[in-house]
Amino acid sequence: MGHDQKYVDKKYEVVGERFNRPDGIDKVTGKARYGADASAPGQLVGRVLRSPHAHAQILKINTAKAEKLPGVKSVVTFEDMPDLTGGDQGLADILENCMARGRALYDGHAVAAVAAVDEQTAAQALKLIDVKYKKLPHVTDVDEAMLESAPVIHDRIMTRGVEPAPTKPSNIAARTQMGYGDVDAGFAEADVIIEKTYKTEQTHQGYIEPHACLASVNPDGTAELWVTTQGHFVFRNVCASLLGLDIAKLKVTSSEIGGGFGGKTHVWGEPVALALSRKANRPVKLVMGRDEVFRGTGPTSSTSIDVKMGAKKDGTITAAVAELRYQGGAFPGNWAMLACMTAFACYDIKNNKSIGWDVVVNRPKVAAYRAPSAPMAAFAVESTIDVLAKEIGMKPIDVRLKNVAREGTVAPYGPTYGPIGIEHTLKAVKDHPHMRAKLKKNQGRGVACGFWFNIGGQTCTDLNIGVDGTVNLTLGTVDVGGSRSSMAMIAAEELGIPYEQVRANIADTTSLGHNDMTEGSRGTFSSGMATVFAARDAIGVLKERAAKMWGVPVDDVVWENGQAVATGKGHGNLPPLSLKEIAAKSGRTGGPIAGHNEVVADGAGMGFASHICDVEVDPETGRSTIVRYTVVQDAGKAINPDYVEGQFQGGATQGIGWALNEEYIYGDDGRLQNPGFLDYRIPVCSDLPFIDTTILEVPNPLHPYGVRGVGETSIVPPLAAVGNAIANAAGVRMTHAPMSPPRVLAAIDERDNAG
Amino acid sequence: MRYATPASAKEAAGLLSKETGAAFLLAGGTDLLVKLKMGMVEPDLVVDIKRIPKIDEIQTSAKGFTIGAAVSGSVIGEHKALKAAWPGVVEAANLIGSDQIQGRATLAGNLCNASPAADSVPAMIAAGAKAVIVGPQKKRTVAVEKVVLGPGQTCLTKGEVIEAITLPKPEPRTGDAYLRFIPRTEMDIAVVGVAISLKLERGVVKKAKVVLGAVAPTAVVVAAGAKALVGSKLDDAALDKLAAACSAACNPINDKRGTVEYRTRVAGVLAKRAAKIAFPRAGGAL
Amino acid sequence: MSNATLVSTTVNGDPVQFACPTDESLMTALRNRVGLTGVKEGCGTGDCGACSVTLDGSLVCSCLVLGVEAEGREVTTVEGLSEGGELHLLQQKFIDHAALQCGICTPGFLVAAKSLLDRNPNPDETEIRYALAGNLCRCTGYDKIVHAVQAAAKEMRGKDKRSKKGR
Amino acid sequence: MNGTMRVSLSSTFQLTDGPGSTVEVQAETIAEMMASLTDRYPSFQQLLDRGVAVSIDGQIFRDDWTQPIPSGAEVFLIPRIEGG
Repeated sequence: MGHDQKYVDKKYEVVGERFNRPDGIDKVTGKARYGADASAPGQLVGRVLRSPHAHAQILKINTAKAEKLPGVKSVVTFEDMPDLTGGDQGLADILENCMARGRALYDGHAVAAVAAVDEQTAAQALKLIDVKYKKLPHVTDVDEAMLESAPVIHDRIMTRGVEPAPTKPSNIAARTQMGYGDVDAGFAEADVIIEKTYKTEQTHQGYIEPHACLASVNPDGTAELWVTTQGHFVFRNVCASLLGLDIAKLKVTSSEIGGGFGGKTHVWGEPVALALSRKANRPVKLVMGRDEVFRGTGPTSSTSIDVKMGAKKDGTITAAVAELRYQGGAFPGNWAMLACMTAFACYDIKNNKSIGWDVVVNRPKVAAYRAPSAPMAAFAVESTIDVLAKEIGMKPIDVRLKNVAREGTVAPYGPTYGPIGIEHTLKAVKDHPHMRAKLKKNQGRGVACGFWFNIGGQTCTDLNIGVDGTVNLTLGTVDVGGSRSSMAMIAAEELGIPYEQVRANIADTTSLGHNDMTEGSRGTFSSGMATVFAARDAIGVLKERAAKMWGVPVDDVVWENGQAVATGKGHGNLPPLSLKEIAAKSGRTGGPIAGHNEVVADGAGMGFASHICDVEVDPETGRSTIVRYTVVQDAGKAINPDYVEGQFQGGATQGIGWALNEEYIYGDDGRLQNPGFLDYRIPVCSDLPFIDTTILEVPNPLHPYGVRGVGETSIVPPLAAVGNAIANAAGVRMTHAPMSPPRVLAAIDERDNAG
Repeated sequence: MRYATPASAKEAAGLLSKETGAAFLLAGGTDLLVKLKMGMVEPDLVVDIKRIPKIDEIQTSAKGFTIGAAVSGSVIGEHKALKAAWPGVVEAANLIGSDQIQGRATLAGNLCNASPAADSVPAMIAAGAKAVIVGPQKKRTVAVEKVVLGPGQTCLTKGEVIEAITLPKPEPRTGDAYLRFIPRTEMDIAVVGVAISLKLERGVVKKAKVVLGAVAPTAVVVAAGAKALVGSKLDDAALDKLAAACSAACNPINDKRGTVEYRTRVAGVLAKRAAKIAFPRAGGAL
Repeated sequence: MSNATLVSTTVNGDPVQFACPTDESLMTALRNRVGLTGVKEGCGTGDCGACSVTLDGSLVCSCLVLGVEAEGREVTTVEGLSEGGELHLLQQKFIDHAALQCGICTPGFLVAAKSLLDRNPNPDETEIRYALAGNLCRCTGYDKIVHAVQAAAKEMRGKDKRSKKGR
Repeated sequence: MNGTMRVSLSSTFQLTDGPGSTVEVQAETIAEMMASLTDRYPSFQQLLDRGVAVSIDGQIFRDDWTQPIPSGAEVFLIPRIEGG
């Protein structure tokens, strides 16, 4: 705590304006280099062989024929990636997920890999690898996996968090419970109680750039990795641990990243590429095909959720209970726990309880996907609130406002909220012209709220001033959505110079201290904080140099509007020294001028949003069309509003895709039926209207500018906003997402047949 | 893989018939290259017909239209006379994929791929289209509805190549339409497709052809649906009968794109809507 | 192993020769043999549009074209949009309107948008949305992309009247 | 200042051989608090290994264990959050 409060009310010169991004020209001309765009002398093509079975014992892998094929330089299996994890189960899971060890745990699980001189040879070599499988019973559905009769995927999993501790393994990795108050007493007070069960299907982040890397390992253990990632420092540490490399000897460069949304926070093929390169002693480029991205990397959980809420006739919610069952794929995760933390976070409910069940199934290991776990819980809770509102005859928005969380509300996960913006977003929604716009036939409107945490984390930033006064800002947080422009703006703001005078770059892992992932909406929050402090550090040096140039005590120098000003008695007639003038003399006043900052950027704020959705439902086909959509979200402080709006719009669109059509479809054989963009249906341009946005700014007091992360919250409300709109358009309450045409038509038929 | 660019359909047929390995014809390539990428085919020979003179042209004559086997969807979409004569066929051709796919995809390719969900096939059948098939020895003309035998299977024998699709000159007071259902607005494969062609006499349906796609192993000509419309002015009773006939004619599968119930139900819904588009095109007053 | 064939073609106005296996896509040939990595692979099956180029003026997914098919044809990629050291107006508008976040889909969108405006200089919103439906973007929700294309179209129409700028 | 404070634990952190839902420890920083908890409840170390964040008066601290804990502060131990 203890940041400079005055910045909260500060007048800004640069921050808050819409500047163009520094990487724009490279990206519109095709010059920008992404994961698959690097090459190295003598590089090989890497390819991965994947399991065609949902669950199978691997009896034998014969690679002899592949190894003999001319042009093949290395073939690796788990034997080439020995377990060096030393009892760290989390790391061991990552290793096993990268390469199957004796068992294939899902359709698409890597079982072997080759590196060859070209694409054709590598493809041929994969066909020559002979794997003998013994199929095992599988389970892909979260509810089925919890049954006693389900095949147990890991003998080592004994449910955590239940008493007495189980003595038999199961697919239930953990039970989590959160909340406070007495829910039974709360329900006894209620005039109306609603109980519903929901299901959501598994979705993928769907970044357009497949995973890609270029790995090169030398015989002396030095290595380089060029990779599309949300966090190259974390990738470095994980890959070094898995491969037994020294952290300082593995140089990881983050390429431009073609979308991540959480899916590029985890290593998949990178350790395999390094193992292939080590064995071949040549650089190896490993690029996934789209089908591999769907089958072999981490989507989000599919879920099954029960919600029970009770309210008085005046709209007060007296009790709320959620039971949340989330599958984490073939390895245990904390996804249901996150759901417990977020389910009721928008509201002040005196008696609330969330129970989470983290479950393993024969599907790919779940990865974070934008506000991981929150959208599904919000779908269930926000849908139930609309049902409750209808039952007590109140407008849904008024029920939400009646129970909204505020500063001082105790969050369901324990702590008391500081200043938060959920009430502001709801009031802005209520006053928005969208809420009064006329609806046509078969159209309906829905509102829903959403919450996601922000996280901070380790951050390190350098700021170097050239002799011409231009500034290099060196960052370690990967720029996923335009953050370089925001960071350059912050540096310019602090230094008091034009935006164009600052150039922001992302450093490789040998050029800067450790930085955590760009995840949890932390990029602008934490690197922004480090940039502020690095700039202030540099200003200290600039003032010293100016003092030297003038020959006055440094205490008599202040920094104003990009220049040093002498303030002490008798210095009144000294003309100010600009940053450029001080920089030009730096060689003679003590050498290069730089600022630096290492910080654990803790104290991140909370992200809240409320969305309005108008949908038109074709009652004869069940097809839903989004006709209007508005996002209202608290950004704390929008550094570059263009990119804040972009996050709002992009998140809303991903949520809309999830609400309407996106889903993993598994066959009875446990194989993924739709590993491609043709049948995994993300929204296309013609599916959508313009997405209106309103940025609210309720400052986060623990950030120098009041910034809150904005990257994730916007995916949380859409499922329920769409579901509530469909309920009002077609008169059917959808409890299974995606609310695809067949599901909506079936619901309409069911209602009609019920009379 | 060898790659050949013959100068005539006959030469193409000769190359294909002589090939002992796996041979494939390449026109727009929108299906073949996907199969190549996914490792579903491993050709020894690919015969690219796009260098054959005039194979990328639409010829108009007194009898109707001859659409070369390499004419892309975007060329079809810009052909004013064809659009005026057979708007339903043009709509169907233009529904195949994005603008990018339209730059390559062809009617002949859509037919030869023999997918049950092909958009242009029901529309071509409803319009009475024929395929001009060139073999190493002889040429034959086959009605489009006889070309596809099952999923991925056609009546083409080894060495045979579709050189062109012909469409008759429409009779007076004829109108056609094609509608399909997809979950998104673009970029999907039809869950159900319905093509309807109507000929009117004094405002009443005299002749009709109703064809469904994506609800059976091949496109289905629904005679009962046509019968429901003949003699009507497209009143509600006739439309209901049409819908019932179409639903009854469905023999679909459950798959990732749709369920049996859904396809069956929506076939009837779309049939009504397609009829209502075709009717005014034939000069009828709704 | 496929036979390699020598292909002589024109890429972005320049004569180019490359040898590629007959079963290699034009996308891969452009990326790996011509060095034009602005052509992006998002799916390899024609579903995402990131590899969009024009082939003899026609918009195609280069992943659905064989490299050998380019013999004697003219190919234009995103690298060929700007001329004479100046950005194409569409490129400038994409930057000005923040119409890109990660930017991986941007080259394909630009090629497709230029193809649209070449055919139809005054498209309405729906026409723009359908013309760009073959290009997937996962970051922006398309909002700012459509705005950028509208702005470019408007300015190009104005410029066409005044000068020869705005190709 | 004696630095005695009450720490509330989210249920995920409640151990059979460990503290109940709240526990009193003497500490002036997060690090001292964690040390005190692991001293008293050895199995607490497993929980730390799985990831812990500390909420002090509603603000979440994931990493900086030098953070001082003011007297009278509301302190919660909650699971460490992953993001997208």
